Amino acid sequence: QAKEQFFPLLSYRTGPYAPNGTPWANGKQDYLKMINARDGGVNGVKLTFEECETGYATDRGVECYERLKSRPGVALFDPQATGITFALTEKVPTDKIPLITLGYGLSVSQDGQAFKWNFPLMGSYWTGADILIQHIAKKEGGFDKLKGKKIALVYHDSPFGKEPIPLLQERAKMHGFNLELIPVTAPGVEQKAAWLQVRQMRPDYVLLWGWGVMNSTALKEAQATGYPREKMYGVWWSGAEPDVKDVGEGAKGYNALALNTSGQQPKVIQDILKYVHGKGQGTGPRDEVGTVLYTRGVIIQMLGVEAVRRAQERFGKGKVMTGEQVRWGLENLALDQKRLDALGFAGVMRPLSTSCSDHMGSTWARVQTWDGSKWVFSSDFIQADEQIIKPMVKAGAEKYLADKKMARRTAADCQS
Amino acid sequence: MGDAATMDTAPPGAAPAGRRLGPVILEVKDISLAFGGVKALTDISFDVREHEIRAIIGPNGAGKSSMLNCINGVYQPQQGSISLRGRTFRHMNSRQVAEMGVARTFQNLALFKGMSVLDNIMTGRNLKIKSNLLLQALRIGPAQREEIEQREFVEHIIDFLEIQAHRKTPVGQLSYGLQKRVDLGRALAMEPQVLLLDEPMAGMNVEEKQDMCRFILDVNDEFGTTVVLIEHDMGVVMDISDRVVVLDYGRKIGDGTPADVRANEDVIRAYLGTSH
Amino acid sequence: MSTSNIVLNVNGIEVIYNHVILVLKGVSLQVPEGSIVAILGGNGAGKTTTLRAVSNLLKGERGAVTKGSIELRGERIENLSPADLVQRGVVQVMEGRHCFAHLTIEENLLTGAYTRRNKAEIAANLDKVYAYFPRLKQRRTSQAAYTSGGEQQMCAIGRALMANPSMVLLDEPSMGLAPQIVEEVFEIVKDLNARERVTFLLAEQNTSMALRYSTYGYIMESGRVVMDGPAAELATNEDVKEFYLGVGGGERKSFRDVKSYKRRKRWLA
Amino acid sequence: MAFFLETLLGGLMAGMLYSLVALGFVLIFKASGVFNFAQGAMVLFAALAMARLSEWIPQLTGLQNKVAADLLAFVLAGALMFVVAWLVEWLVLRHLVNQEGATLLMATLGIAYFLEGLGQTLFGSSIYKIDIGMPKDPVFVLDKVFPGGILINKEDLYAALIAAVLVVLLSLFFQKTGTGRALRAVADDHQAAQSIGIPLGRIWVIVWCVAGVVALVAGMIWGSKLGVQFSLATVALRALPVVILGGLTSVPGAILGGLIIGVGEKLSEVYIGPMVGGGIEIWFAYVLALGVLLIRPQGLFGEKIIDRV
Amino acid sequence: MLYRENGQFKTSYRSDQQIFPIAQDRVFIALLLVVAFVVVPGMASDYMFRAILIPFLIMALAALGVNILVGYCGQISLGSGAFMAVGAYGAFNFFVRVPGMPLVLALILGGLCATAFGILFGLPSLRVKGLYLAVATLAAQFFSDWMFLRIKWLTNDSPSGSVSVNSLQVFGVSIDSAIGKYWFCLVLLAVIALLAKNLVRGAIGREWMAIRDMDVAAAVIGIRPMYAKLSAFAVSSFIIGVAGALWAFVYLGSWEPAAFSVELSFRLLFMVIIGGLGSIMGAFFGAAFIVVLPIALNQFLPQLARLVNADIGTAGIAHAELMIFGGLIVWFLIVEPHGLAKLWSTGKQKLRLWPFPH
Ligand SMILES: Nc1ncnc2c1ncn2[C@@H]1O[C@H](COP(=O)(O)OP(=O)(O)OP(=O)(O)O)[C@@H](O)[C@H]1O
Ligand SMILES: Nc1ncnc2c1ncn2[C@@H]1O[C@H](COP(=O)(O)OP(=O)(O)OP(=O)(O)O)[C@@H](O)[C@H]1O
Ligand SMILES: [Mg+2]
Ligand SMILES: [Mg+2]
Repeated sequence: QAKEQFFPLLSYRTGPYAPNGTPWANGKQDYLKMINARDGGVNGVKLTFEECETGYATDRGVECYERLKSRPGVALFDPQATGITFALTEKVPTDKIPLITLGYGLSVSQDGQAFKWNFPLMGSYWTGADILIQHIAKKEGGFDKLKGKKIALVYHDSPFGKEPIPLLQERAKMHGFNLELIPVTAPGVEQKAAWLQVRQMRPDYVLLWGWGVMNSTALKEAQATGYPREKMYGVWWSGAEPDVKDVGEGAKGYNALALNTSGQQPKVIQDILKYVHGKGQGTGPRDEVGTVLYTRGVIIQMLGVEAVRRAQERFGKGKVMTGEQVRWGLENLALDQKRLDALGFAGVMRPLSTSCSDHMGSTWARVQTWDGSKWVFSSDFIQADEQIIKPMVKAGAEKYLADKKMARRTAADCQS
Repeated sequence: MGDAATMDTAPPGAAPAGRRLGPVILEVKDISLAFGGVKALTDISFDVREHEIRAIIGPNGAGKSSMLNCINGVYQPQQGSISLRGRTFRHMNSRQVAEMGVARTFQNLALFKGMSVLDNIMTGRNLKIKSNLLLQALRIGPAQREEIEQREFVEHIIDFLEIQAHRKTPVGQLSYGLQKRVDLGRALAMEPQVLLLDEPMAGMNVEEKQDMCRFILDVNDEFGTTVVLIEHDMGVVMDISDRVVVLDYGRKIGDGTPADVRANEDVIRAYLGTSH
Repeated sequence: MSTSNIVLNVNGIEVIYNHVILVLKGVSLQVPEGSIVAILGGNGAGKTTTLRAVSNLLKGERGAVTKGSIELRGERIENLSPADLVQRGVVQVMEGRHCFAHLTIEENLLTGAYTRRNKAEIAANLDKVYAYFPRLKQRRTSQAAYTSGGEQQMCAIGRALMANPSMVLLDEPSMGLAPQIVEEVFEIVKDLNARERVTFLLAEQNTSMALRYSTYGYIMESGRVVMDGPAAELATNEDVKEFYLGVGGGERKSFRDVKSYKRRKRWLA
Repeated sequence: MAFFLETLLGGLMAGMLYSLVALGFVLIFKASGVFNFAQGAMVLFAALAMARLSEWIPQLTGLQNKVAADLLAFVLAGALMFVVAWLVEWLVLRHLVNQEGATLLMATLGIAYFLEGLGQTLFGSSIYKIDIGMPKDPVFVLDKVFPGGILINKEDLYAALIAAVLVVLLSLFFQKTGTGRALRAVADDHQAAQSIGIPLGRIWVIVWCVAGVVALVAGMIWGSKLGVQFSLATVALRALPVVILGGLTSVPGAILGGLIIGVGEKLSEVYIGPMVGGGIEIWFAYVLALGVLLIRPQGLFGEKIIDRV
Repeated sequence: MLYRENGQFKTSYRSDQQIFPIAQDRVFIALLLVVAFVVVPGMASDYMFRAILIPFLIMALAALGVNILVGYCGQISLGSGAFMAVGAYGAFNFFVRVPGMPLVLALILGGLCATAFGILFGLPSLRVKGLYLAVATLAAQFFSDWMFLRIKWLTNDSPSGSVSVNSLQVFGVSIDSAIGKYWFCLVLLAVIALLAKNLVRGAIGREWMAIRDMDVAAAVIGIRPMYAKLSAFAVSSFIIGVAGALWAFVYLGSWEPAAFSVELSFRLLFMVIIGGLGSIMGAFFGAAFIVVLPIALNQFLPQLARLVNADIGTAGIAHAELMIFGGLIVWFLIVEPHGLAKLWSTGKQKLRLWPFPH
């Protein structure tokens, strides 16, 4: 019996979100292939995977989960969709498989003492929104300059788009800016009314919380209504190549959050090109390697693999980890700069370390700007303000626990 | 069905009544109906007496079917009134008309295509069913009993119309003539006091027409059902009707016994032609 | 009948609806050029089905000819489309009117000339149809759905004539028509037959009319031809007289006097 | 005031774009009585073909002239739509002659799935670009009258023009030709149409082909607005109230319906939306259509629904 | 030769009016129930339960409801997703707001909420018909999508509009296990299917069908179109609402409004058309076809691809799945336009005649 750690890969390569889902899924797959090819797995444990197409639909996602969850050596799930995340959040505690939702999912699940099995690594919509407001404040010359300013949130009308609202409201209260909410009906192919409203309100900034076709359409409508793209700030799901590529010049000056770099220079990307694409085993086209979403896929998978590695350190090197053990690994990740450099992620992302109470591990992101042909960074890493987010997370988590009649995890539970 | 013994050849129900004509049961007064420029009916008045077989004849497009549609509440005439069993209406309401015991067959088939023969005829009994939705869903007690009672009644009709073999066939698959029979069966199932028949014998051969006549006469005799009949077969009309109304271009041009009508010059010119 | 001038030769066909319902059980009939042939029979005997089989309209009813052959002027036609048949001059008047509900009467008629190109001829033909059925001319601008049953029937017949056919399959043309119009329809049939040598195959319930105007007749019962012969002979046959003409045993009986309705006799049980 | 006019104009033009998609529905419904669920998929398929062909043609043939390449791509995509129409008739419709509306509806749905799969297999499921040189930047007019002027989108304006031309052509086709009459006959009664020699097959190929070309034009314009990818198929859902409001059988109805829906939904979203939290335009469009139906159950220009006994 | 009704004389109308007049059918159904209740639980894997059987049962229930409205009463509805959503969120509100609310009661109350909503959006059907009515129901769909996103109260003030329930119990017994959920759904489905079957073969069912087939004639024989249509809307949306609540509570556990999107409405409509309009059996076939087939294809195609040594990737598979699925729909319709249920009964008819072809 070969030792294999299984990574179920939920993905969507069809349907409305396929243009974004595909590079993401390719990155996730290629990293696993690369680890196998380069390192022979994790301490000799081979990494296997199987993709399952969800089409971004919740019920298909649940089916995929049920199908793949009982495979031997299943490590973790990454549902890649907010709706599926909701559904799986209810299921993973019974099945004892961790759920990682890098940069999406429930913001309150950052509280690992309430959400034992959820890992919104590297950022939630609350941290994202907070960073954007900080960035804008800095541009304006301080938080006090925000007073009386108008900031519009143009969002995908779904839980995904609505997540940042509580935080933005909190910030608006603090700094006295006006928050205007402009929902866009999914999938977002028709936004004329939204942008007419923008034109009427003339907000100082527009925050864009879109996914898939909504992003490029928003940029086109902004162009058509003459709203300056320089004043538009997207979340990290609105800042990839598919979102701006076919808008071309029209998207110049548009900003979006970045959790990671893009480009083919990083070592890990080079390794993928060498060990995977070099052998003709690449999942997608070669020139897609290293794009924003592809790289994000790589990072997700790296975190998963590192969690396995971390777990092996505690539960036995070269063994296949159970979901529970991987969960422990995820909860005790400690990726400092050195470790990242060693992994080939130098410059790609910020260091990250998780704990029982913090399942996010890092609340940093920076802003990038589309220069008409590529993304360039236009800010330093900014950290979300713990002072604001912590209490919100805590309150949300308490409500969740109360609704579910569950108790907070004890310190002892955190050790196990 | 094996249980033929319990089924008679004629529907049970109402008590037999004599052939003698009773008082006026249905009276149509000054009805005018127009569709845009087309005057389908102009100032039509006539009455129908209880137990009578009243024929309406006239050339194509004279307004015969429209007349029945007015009585049924399918069309709302612009003018005139209709009295049914002593009550006078400006406009008829289909449901009320049905409740007052008026049944109807249609010239162009108006069967429920997707339903079986049995179900089509059973719908004719629906007014008789009293149990509510919940009882029907549970199919207990009265609901079940009722259903069986109605079924028995319907079986007599099926038997009579000789469509036993097609009982469970969707009516859409029947031949035209058989469909007309089902249409009649559905109307009969309502145990009507007044039966409006719109060309019931079109598409039947002589033998079948004879049966149909026999039957119309029987329901008329035994149960005193009043019959209003539209028919183009003069043989039938002259033989079985008590009185005949003749319409032409929406106007009434004749009214009287078959013999009167046959002798009426206008009627001969407009409708009968010389060969009959 | 000599075989040389047979236009239509139906040879032992079997028709099944819906893959399971066997309706025609080996029907054969011949229609000579320039004749008027009648198919008679009770409800559900299979007359309509026979006509549909000839005009290839069975498919839409999910029916199929499973055995036997149909030849038109020597050509096998089972696999042609109805449109091909119209091209070859065979047009069917469907039972139950089937007018195009949303089209006006005139549009209905003009659609009938779909296969023809010559505008002048079409116009002439339209006038001819209006001359046959003056009532249609009056109602020419009404949508067909809103005309009376008889008017629709005239429309359906007129529409078929607009195709300038060489052979017409008429399914119960007299149904719903006032007596003198029935007469007229048959006169039209006779007229077309005599003057333009149009061949007719008609299914009719009005047996006396049908036998009066046709040259040859077939009688069908439950999917089989049970009797055939020249129309004149059939008209004098005792059984036919009794069951189809209602004049069994001498004079025509009054409908009032026919006694019981359980006395059906069939040639084949 | 200026803003109101702007919204109005925006609505009108969005409406024209809906009409383009709606036209496809109307065509097929008129000619066969089938509500064509595949229309959205056809738009997607045609747009994908157009986008990829205009990308491939210069690569393969070395054709440098962009306009020529686009034109060639358009023609080829049109030919492809013809092939689709022919296959649809040959493989599907001819076997379903005289079946009920629901059955045919379902069949078009099968076609929709198939086309979505095929389109993405042949042409990929990324986001592609159609660039037919539509101007993207806004122009401002009447800036003398209103401060800031009224914003007009040239792209939309062109699109609206194209839609208008298509509509006029198609209306003529339906009203004035014998084929138009035959199409309506087919929609009323397949069998009767067959019985008088209308070749259903040919008629259907023609109609699906025309609908295919309309889809191609719609796909091109929407594609140049949105980029070509799967979501294009969902545009059909926004065109639905348009068809219904205008009447399923009316070509001019599709246009007027489009204008009403376009204006209605934009005005509602902009003026009522903020009061109730926004995002109302789509259901508002449907409710608007419903309101009209309650007064005219067949839509503004639809043929009267016949119920006669 | 096995499947014959010869010799089974019915001596009363009662026996002819049974749901399954033919003895073999009764045996078959009894066997089926035994298999469903006893055999399947013994054999199925956790995956089978959670990913295939439970969604199949719930969708069959929903399709049953849709079939009453669309198939029996002829009112085309594209708002079934909305009725499911109303059922789900209705049940949810009762469940979390009323302390100690039993699950079954919450489901029924959810169903009743859907009933009210259904009747409201069914009102236009009194005037608007056919495809035009689809608009009314789509209005319901988009309105409900919006409502559950926008009206916080309905989602228990959850900021994102997503809600969840857990630790479900029926009469004090936890049904968190896969088998528990399966049995629970199965019992509900069986009971509701029986009641629905009784309705559709009774007087009200005939009224619905009459309205569907020829409403003017139906009115003339005394059927009130308003009562018939609204009762169909009521019954149908009740069943759909209960199914929606089950989908949310039992299958998803946690959900957002998008779980009941317009795609779901379309899928439900497809189920009843593919399965067979106006057939209770059809709802089951349709649900099986639409729920199970894509999953089966999804698992079968890669193996097939591996067999011929082609690597088509998940995207290729997903696209092929769409194509095959679409192709199969068309193929089935060509073979039998009236759906799988009709195909089934034609099959039975053939069996009855066997070994003779007709
Ligand atoms: N709903 C309607 N709209 C417009 N015209 C109508 C409508 N109903 C009937 N008509 C017209 O009214 C006239 C009378 O029609 P009706 O059906 O009553 O005739 P009829 O006497 O029954 O004829 P037939 O013997 O041919 O059935 C016809 O000319 C018909 O076209
Ligand atoms: N579409 C169909 N599907 C199934 N069975 C059918 C279909 N059409 C007709 N039948 C059956 O075929 C038999 C013959 O029907 P057909 O219509 O040919 O009779 P017909 O001689 O024309 O009778 P009528 O004089 O009543 O019109 C009937 O028993 C009928 O039930
Ligand atoms: Mg009439
Ligand atoms: Mg017939």
